[in-house]
Amino acid sequence: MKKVFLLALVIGLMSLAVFGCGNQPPASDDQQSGENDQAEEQTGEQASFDGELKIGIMVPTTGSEATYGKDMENAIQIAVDEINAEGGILGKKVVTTTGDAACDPQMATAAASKLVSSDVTAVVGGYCSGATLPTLSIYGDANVPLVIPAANSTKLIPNNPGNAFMINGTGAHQAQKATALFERLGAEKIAIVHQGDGYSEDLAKITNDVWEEDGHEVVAFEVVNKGEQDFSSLVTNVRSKSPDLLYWTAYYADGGMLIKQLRQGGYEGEIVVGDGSNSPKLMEIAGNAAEGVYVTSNPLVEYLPAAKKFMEDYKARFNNDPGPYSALSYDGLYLLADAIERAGSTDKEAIIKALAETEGLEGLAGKVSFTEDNVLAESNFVVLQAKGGSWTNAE
Amino acid sequence: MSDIVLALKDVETYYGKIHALRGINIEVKKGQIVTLLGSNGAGKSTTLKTISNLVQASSGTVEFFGKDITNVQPYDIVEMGLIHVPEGRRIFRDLTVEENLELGSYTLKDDKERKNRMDHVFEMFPILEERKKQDGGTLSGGEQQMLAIGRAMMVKPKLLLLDEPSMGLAPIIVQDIMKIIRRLNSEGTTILLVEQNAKMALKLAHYGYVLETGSIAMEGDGSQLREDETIIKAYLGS
Amino acid sequence: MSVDNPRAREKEFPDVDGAVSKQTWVDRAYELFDNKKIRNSSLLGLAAVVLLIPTFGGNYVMEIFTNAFFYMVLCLGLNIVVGYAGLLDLGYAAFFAVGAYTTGILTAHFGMNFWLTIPFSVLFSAMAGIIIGGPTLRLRSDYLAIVTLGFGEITRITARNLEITGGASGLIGIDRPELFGLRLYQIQHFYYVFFVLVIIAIFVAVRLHHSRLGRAWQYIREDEDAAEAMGIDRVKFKLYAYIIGAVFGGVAGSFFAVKMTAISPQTFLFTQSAMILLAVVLGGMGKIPGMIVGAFVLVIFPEVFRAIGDLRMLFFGVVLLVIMLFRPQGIWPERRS
Amino acid sequence: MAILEVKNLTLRFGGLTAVNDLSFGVDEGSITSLIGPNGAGKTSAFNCLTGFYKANEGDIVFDGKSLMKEKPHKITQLGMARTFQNLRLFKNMSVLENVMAGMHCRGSVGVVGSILHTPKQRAEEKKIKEYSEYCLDFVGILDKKERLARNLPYGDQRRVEWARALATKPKLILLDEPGAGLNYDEKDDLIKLIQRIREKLGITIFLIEHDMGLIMKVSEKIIVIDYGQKIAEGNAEEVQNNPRVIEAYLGKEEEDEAV
Amino acid sequence: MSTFDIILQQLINGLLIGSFYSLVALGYSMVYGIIMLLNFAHGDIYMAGAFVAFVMLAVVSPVLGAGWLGIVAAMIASMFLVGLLGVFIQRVAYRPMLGAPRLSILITAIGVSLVLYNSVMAITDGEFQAFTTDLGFAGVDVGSVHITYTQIILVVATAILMISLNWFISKTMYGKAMRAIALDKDACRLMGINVNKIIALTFFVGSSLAAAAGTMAGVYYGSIHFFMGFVIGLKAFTAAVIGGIGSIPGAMIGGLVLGLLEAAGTQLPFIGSEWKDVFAFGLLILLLVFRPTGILGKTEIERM
Repeated sequence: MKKVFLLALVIGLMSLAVFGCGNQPPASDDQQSGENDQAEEQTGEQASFDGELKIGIMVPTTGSEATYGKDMENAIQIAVDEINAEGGILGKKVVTTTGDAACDPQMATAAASKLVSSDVTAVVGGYCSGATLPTLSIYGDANVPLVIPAANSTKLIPNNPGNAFMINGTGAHQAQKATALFERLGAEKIAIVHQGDGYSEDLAKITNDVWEEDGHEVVAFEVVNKGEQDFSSLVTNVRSKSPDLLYWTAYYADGGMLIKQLRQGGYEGEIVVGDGSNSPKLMEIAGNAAEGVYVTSNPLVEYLPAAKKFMEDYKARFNNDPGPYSALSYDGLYLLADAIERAGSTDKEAIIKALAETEGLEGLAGKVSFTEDNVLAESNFVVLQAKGGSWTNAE
Repeated sequence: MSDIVLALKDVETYYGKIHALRGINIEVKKGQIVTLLGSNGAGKSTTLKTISNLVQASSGTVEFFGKDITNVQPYDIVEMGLIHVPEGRRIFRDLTVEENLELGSYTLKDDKERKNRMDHVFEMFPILEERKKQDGGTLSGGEQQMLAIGRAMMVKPKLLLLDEPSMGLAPIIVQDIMKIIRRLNSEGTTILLVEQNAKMALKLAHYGYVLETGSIAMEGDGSQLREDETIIKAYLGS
Repeated sequence: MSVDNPRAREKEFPDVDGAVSKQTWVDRAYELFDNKKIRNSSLLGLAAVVLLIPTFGGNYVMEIFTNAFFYMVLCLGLNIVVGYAGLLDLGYAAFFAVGAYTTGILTAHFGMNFWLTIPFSVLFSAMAGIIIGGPTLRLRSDYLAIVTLGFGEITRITARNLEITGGASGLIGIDRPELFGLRLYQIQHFYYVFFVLVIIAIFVAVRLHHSRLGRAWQYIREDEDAAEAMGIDRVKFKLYAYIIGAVFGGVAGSFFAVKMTAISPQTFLFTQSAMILLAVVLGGMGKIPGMIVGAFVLVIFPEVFRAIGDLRMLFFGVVLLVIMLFRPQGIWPERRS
Repeated sequence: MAILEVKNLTLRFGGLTAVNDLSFGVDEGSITSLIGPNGAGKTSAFNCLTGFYKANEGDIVFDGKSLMKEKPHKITQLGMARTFQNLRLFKNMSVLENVMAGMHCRGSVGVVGSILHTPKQRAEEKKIKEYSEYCLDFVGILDKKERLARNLPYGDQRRVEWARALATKPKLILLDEPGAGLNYDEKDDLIKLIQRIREKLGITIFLIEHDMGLIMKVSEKIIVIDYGQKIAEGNAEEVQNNPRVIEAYLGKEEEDEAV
Repeated sequence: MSTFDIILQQLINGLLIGSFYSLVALGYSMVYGIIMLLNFAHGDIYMAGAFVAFVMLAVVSPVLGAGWLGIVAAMIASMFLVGLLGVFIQRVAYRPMLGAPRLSILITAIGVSLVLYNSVMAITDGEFQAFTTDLGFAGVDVGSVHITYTQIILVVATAILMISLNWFISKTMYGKAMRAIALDKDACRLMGINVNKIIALTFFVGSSLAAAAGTMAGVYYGSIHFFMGFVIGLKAFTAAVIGGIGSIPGAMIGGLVLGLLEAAGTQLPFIGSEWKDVFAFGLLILLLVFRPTGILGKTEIERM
């Protein structure tokens, strides 16, 4: 009897699994050399390639942040295919291999080691700041050039061994943009809420400092626990301090619920959310309550005139809208291609040097140049506002 | 139909590695009170547990009205009208007296009949009616024993297995319990009684078996055993 | 007896020992291991393979093995609490956090040499063991579960909220240690360091297991009342188990901190505690090879099945269920015949 | 001289009084028994003596020291060992390991010693092992020392329990129904063993027992209780002829019933 | 907001989240009471309840709309289906383990949790689902405190569920059998009670209640995701222990106490809301140390 039930269990689960697979975006062979090492066995179909150039992708492909990671991986794949169609980099065919960072420090270090030991020339990746941090030294030790398209905690800067380049605006950039917005909106007393993770806490703290330096007041600095659904007592607490504006620095899912509960609880001030929340899902979750919410966002594909073709390609190929970091990930690969071409070799040292010297490279998201810290020189943050269920440019 | 209610044929039972019953043969005839005597660990309670299938016999058969019930689930055995009042009474301490009784008739779907039976129990044990809203655990030992028997009566059992009903009770209460057992029997319930109080048991019993380390050492009519000095010896020593 | 003693009641219907009963080919294979000669030679062989792995395995393989070594130390530590003393602990990550943060804070904020921080790690994690164990060890095991869980959460949230622990981002830039003038930074360095750590942990665990202390734990686990009747102070020995288990976690945490160079509260979630416990039970509580197998499965499984992506944890769950149903005592249980 | 003195001991569970104002003494070097029918409160009284239950009233004086506030392990360390009615062996451990448990409270090696195997630790381990083997030899099952306790026949398991109690080096040993589940031959052995423990090791013995035959053979003094109260005290003959005892055991002869 | 308003508002907040905790805690407590199992998968059952209701709402909303009518229909469907899921889990994963070491059963429960959690993650691709309904923010105002009708209805619904459960447990034969099994399984067998059936029924009821809570949470918070059961699972477990695990009224009270404690924790002077969980867990530990059986748990015989 026991065995029959076990069998039933296993079959049930397997069917669940198959069903689950069916819902995933199609992952056909042509688009993804993917994480499996088959990539290495693939020989160039086009004889014109002179060997291969392996680029690592480090994004979360499992776990709670997997959606973003897959969007990034997809965007990079588009760039790879475009480049290969043009003859590759230095005449070499670009192949990719993915390491799953899972937004978890331990998983991320394993992924980074995996990429390093599979001899990648360079890596594009880094979504969660917390998981990206411990990988810096691994790439640093192997001297592998790393282009970080999403992770943007300022904590990354002092720990950069020199080989990592951040093409997303940092927390400091965003805080500047946000406080400027707050002033424009006439706010004086603000509340800041983060989610207790490295990224959102970093942004919250920087914003707090900038705002207070500017001579304003932060009346509430709060945190919610990830995975909790009920923020009502927080809402009451915030309301009792009657801020003019509330800044949510974390992600859309909890942001949506928070906005809903803020409005439900009678909060009437302005609401601004950070770039982790610039998802249409935010509005879906919060419903009408999201109306009028501002977001300080990294450049979204939808608002980038240069990205029109990318947008269409992406939709056609993945049957889905690109995610918030798709454009930057796409840019990241082009940035690498540009640097490698300029370096004229796949020598890592040379590539890093070339990356640092990048000057005004036009990407989908704007011009890329770096400061001394290998951080994007010019902020590319924009302000959007929720109107009628979608984001509109508010600048 | 024969008048044999219960028959154990060569029953062997193990408790893990302990060979608790070594080929037991017992017969209980309709309308009788049959008693099982024996010292601690002789296998009396195990015999009852084997009958109600709380413990599975490793070989041999248990027949109830000629039907083999060796492998019937305990709850189905109850529905057939065989009920076991375990040692230590095992009433539900945190349930009220009334609830305890109701659970006795768990297998009954008819609420009206349940009410009738409960009235019958209350008639027999007026003290239980007084305490029907009290938790079972607050009752005195004797009352708990009455509750345990009353709970069993809710099934209208054809055969009642009683495991040490006098255990830990004051002599005056033991006498009450005896009267109750006799009354139940006179109302037509066949009873298999395990008792430590040998004198009391043999006084009630039509027939008795003496168990010793898992096998039957002696058997006979109640009066016959009562006269037998060896029984007294077995209990009080030389 | 008319008095209802719940403890006595539990014993009355003896727990099914059957769970240990069936001897499968797996158990017979383990029996080979009881032979001293076979054991010693296979252990030597195993050690040789492990020592040689860096020469042919890449960074990735070494990383995975290092990770597995790390979990082995944690499992061996938790095994002292759960396997030896039979106490449930759902907050073991707390001890590991205490060690990691002690080293992190002392090196990052006070510039202390890594090796000097280890005694502090031991001290603080032992103190954590006393704080959590002292008042609670008299509780029933289920309540102990919730108390340890609560303690784990309190530790994590405290680490997240304090300034000195770096808040939610955690501590970053923990200095790499030096050993005999060699700066440990490459993965093969840590591979060997963690390997040595595992050997030490196994040594201590074995020694404890076969000592007066280890026997006392076993007596308490088998039958608390009988142990007490033999003059064994159960509260004291349970506390010892907690403290020693905590120290294992603390030391492992210290090494974790310098290996990762960055630690954050995220690493010390309840899930972490649950996973370590899972490895202990899966491997087979009380048995040292069981701990090694359990930790190894825990680390390797998700890596091997990386290809199935999101489904791998689902698959892991199914495999876990199947193992538990067929081998409720774990893969390599403490077994006697 | 009484090594154990129980004064007005009372134990209640909720509304039930399990032990009621019980007083008695156990003389040093004697074999004393506590008897009574099932449910009379013997085991409860025993559990009070050994610290497993906390008595509500009264006092227990052992070797000049009150035990009322002591925990079971402390009581054992003071020199009072016990066995259990329903065999509480460490079933999955070897016979020797079981007996070594008894020696535990006479050892002192701690964590560091255990890890480092200090000379002191090795000496102590040796001593523990030797004395445990002596105890096993004393009860006559030294040849089975490597076997798992659970795999022994019942009678041998009993012996393991005695050896384990002896290993605590007690002044007084409390046996809780030592004869339960034993056959006649085993009971005879038990009687001899009890006498040998007293003669050779000079240990006072206090037992509770059901089996009157056994009790009558070994006891110098018998205390009879029923409903938690003492109903008789004296030597075998006195007790055996005490009408209250007979009544408690066999039930009252009721001639007046008419139902 | 005046101090009074803040207190009133926090009371309402605590009550609402507390009633969710209570519903989930009931399942923990019932299962624990009856088979001494800490059913770690219970939080995931809650999550499954929300997802089933989400699907059901999509099914029924074309006919019944996404207002209360549709929601109630979806909730009842979810309670039934998830109840069956609970029975299935018990049958497949827990029942064969009876008699195994308790820790192994605990790990099995963690395994079930992993399976449920990851199945839903695979099916939803890890995405948050917006639980869209037609419910607005209309309500009544007391001072500056705004109480929406949704909140009122949810608290009332929880109360109804708990009262029904109480009725079921105390008045029906099945309920009485459940309590009896928790006390003495063998005696129950001797009463003719099919113990396995009643255990299955317990899982059904406990899972149904969790499903109801999951549905309500989905409706109220507007978003569901595969890990929504984790935190509430921990909290409800805590609530069950606070109340005295195994006790039905204890679970109800424990949930409310924890909810109110947390609300109070956010409003504590001097320390910020980031400490509220430390506050809640700290009090829990203190409670257990000084009253080890929870608020309504039974005290055992005193033992030294």
